[in-house]
Amino acid sequence: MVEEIGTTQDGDLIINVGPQHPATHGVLHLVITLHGETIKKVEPHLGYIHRSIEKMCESLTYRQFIYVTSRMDYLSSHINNHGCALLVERAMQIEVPARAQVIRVLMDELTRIASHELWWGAMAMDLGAFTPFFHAFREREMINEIMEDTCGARLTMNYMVPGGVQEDIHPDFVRKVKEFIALFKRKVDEYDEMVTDNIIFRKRMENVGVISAADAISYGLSGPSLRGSGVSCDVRKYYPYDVYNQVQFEEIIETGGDSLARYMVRIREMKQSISIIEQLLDGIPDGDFCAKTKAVIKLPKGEFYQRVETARGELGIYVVSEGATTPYRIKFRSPGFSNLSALDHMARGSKIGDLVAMMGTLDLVIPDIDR
Amino acid sequence: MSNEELKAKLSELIPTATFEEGGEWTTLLIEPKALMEVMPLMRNDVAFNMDYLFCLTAVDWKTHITMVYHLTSTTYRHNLVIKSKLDKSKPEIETVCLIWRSAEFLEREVYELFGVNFINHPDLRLLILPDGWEGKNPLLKDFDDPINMIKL
Amino acid sequence: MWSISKIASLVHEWLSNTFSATWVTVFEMVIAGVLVISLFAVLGLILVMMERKVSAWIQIRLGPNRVGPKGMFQSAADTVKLLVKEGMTPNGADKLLFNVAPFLAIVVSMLLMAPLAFAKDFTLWDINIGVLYVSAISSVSVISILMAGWASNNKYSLMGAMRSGAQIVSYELSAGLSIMAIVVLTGSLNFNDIILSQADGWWIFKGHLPIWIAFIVFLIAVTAETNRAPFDLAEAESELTAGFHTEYSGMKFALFFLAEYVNVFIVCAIGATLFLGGWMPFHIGHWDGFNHIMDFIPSSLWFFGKTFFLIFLIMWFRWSFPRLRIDQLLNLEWKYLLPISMVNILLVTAMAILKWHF
Amino acid sequence: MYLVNYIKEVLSALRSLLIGMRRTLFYFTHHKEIITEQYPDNRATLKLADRFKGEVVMPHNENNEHRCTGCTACELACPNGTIKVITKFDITPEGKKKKAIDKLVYHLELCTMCNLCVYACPSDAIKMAQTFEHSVFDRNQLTKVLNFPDSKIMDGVE
Repeated sequence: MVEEIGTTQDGDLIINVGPQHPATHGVLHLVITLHGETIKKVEPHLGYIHRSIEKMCESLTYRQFIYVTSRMDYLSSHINNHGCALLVERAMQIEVPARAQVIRVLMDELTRIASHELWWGAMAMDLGAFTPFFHAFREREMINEIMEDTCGARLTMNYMVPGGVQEDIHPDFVRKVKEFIALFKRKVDEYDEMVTDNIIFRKRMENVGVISAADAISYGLSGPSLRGSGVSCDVRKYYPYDVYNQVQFEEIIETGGDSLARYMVRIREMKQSISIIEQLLDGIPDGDFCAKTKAVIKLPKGEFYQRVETARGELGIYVVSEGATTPYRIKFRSPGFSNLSALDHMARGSKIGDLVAMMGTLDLVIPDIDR
Repeated sequence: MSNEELKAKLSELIPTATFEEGGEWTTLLIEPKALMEVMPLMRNDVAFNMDYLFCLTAVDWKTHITMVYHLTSTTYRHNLVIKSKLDKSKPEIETVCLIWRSAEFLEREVYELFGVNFINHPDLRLLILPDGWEGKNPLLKDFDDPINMIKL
Repeated sequence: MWSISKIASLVHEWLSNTFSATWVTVFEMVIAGVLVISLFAVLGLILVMMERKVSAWIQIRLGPNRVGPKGMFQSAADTVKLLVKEGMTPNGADKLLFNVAPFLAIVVSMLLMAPLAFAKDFTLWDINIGVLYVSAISSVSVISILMAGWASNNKYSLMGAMRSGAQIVSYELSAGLSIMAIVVLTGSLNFNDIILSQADGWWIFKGHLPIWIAFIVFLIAVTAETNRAPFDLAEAESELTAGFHTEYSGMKFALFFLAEYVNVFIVCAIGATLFLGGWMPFHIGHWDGFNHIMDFIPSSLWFFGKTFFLIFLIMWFRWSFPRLRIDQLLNLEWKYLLPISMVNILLVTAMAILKWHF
Repeated sequence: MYLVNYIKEVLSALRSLLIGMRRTLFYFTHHKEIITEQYPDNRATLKLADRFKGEVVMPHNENNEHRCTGCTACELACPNGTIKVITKFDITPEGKKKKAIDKLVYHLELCTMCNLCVYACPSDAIKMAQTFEHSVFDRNQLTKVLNFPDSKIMDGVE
């Protein structure tokens, strides 16, 4: 809507934030109406990185379509892959070996930490503090190296396959994860010193982007964004998959509904993920890392829905199968898409600097929104 | 409520209700015209309290388009799927975005990818496709991408 | 021993012996001008390099290490790059104002350099109202930012300029009041008098708590006045891409960049002069022996040492803190800094009258 | 009371800022914490993970033999059409016709390193190499033939 850019009759400014903008971390395009410094309206324009993954998947087999999902929410690619693998396994009634289940959950939680780590650094950078970004990358790099050892990739893993995982974990895996946990526990307090307790940061986050529980549910928020409004919604608790029902962890809920609450949820979630990893790490059962599956997977006719908890919220995979080797229709309910839709509601009436804090705490990943 | 309880309660409230079997959740089939009778009921009835619309999409069945609504309740944690068949030549249905705000974006997405017209939608514009997009809606089955690299 | 003032008087002597009085003045002005400009260039290079190294070490990086030994010539290479870049003027911009703005910024910082005492008996222009002159001229810099923002025909630039206007005008107050604290104690607006009054100890040590408060308020206020993080709302890259210099490129951008760093140097030099004794070596009361040893260190080293320490402090702020929001920025000034410095100036005045300071 | 709160607020704010500054000063003075890797300089010592997925290669032994039977499992497994198997018929010494590969064409520019071809290969003929510096000046150089010229299938691989 480039023609509309300009000034409204009330003297309000209409400006583009994005698709090339330092705060959008990607190609998000927001058209915002400003009255001075105050935001009157936020209008997202999407599609700059739309690859129509749903259409692509219609011509890919059930083994092949998993790799595309790594490219949706690239920060939680393991979890996306996991969801797809779970869907195929449930539809085909494949029994997954215990070892594979544990490995998958370990990978999921490592991914979650890595994703929150990046989010923390990028959000602090949006608020003007550059240093945390580099400090966050130090820890994230360790996770990336662990991933690289086992999966051979750092971002788009394609490690989970229907029936288990592609390869067994690397012999160094347990040792490296333990090293990481030891380092992370020391460094996570520094995060509080540098960012969380900082008075400027607190003032930037408190009472910014407040969304009530009812509104958050109505807007379809999920994951840490919804839990920041005090709604319990963890898929790992309510619809546990793999070994999530065998580990003890707390679902983090904050009741503030503002940016600080969402921030605290993610920071505390990292610590919960560490506890999940610690519980599983020493008792990885022996056995196969992948079940025997047929070379050609044909899903039975019907509809399947699988949800998983990614770092950003609830990812839903809806598959309509006609009994062929490829899905007839596939729909990814991406958490970012719904989270973004609440941005306008949150941002109205706040300052332009607050928009950055809101976008940061909603943790928008643009390929996840566009798919 | 379990699936059976849901089904019983639903057929009690909506005498004309038909159900689709085979899915993991209760699947209710309704006429597009009846949408505005059923949806507010689902949202507001204390027994259902389906306050969370977590997925809204459409499926192109070549002869018709099916709208699929996935509902859940954050209090009872029961899930319900509501389906409605639309005419392929003129797909039209009432919007639900006044009941669940998340539907606003999801319906805009369905509008551009399937060409379904949502009546009374406050802001039915292209969201993903570029402005001035002409041609078929991309997720329809007869849409042919001239440069599809991965089609073997 | 060689000192800057000695060299200056030697040059003056030679010129007076060779030329007539009028030509001496002309030559001396030209030499001073060339020196200021070259100091500018050198300061720009050093400060940019310093900022990059400080930020790198804080951010567990190495920083520039490719051009020259330990990357020392990186900023020189950047300057060459900026010089050969095309300087574009956007369509619809007010061409005159757009092109004049960066030069105004640089001229203002050059003017500010005049009354500074770089070493013992070495001042470009020793005027008796130096402090007043500095506070008056430094507020002109906001005009160049407003010009740049308005003339760019870009909404981001305009918003950045407006923010910057509100910010600099507000923070001028508390910066002025904290400078006043020293003026009250010394009773002079001349920089050299202020430095000489610290011969038996710097004001920061002599002045008890009120001067500490004034010093902290001064640091915060000048950080805001020079548009440095955490008060860099005029450029706030995550909100306004680059604020008032969004549309600038090439050398015109470089001039803004240079002016920012030189401004930082100047405010730190003023801070060092007022609170840390300028070129005055570290003296303790009447310990004449100790004071004499300290005098062996050249006065220019003392001056630059103190100034660079303050510059490091300001860089340290930048790489530690998030940015404030515009309303919080103004709240901080009007609800905290201004009342505090007003009460503080009362305390200082009482202290000066009752002679409580050392 | 208001004044006391005011002063407390200012002091606690200053304290939080000083704590943050202490942390950054720690890193400013502790250069051992620096984690920068100077990439092109450390090429000699750079060690990539042994499973790193850089590109698909076909290992040959010293007799110029590979293990590929030309079954096209990799071609079918590939989601992007990266691999094309061109087969021919060899005449075995007994006079029988035998299917073998003529060329295994690999388009590196299309490859997403998803490992599905290696996973699908029944005879372990292809694997992932740890190279990662793939930039070339001509895009055509990215289309590679994986089997060496005049290479043969290893004995005993069916």
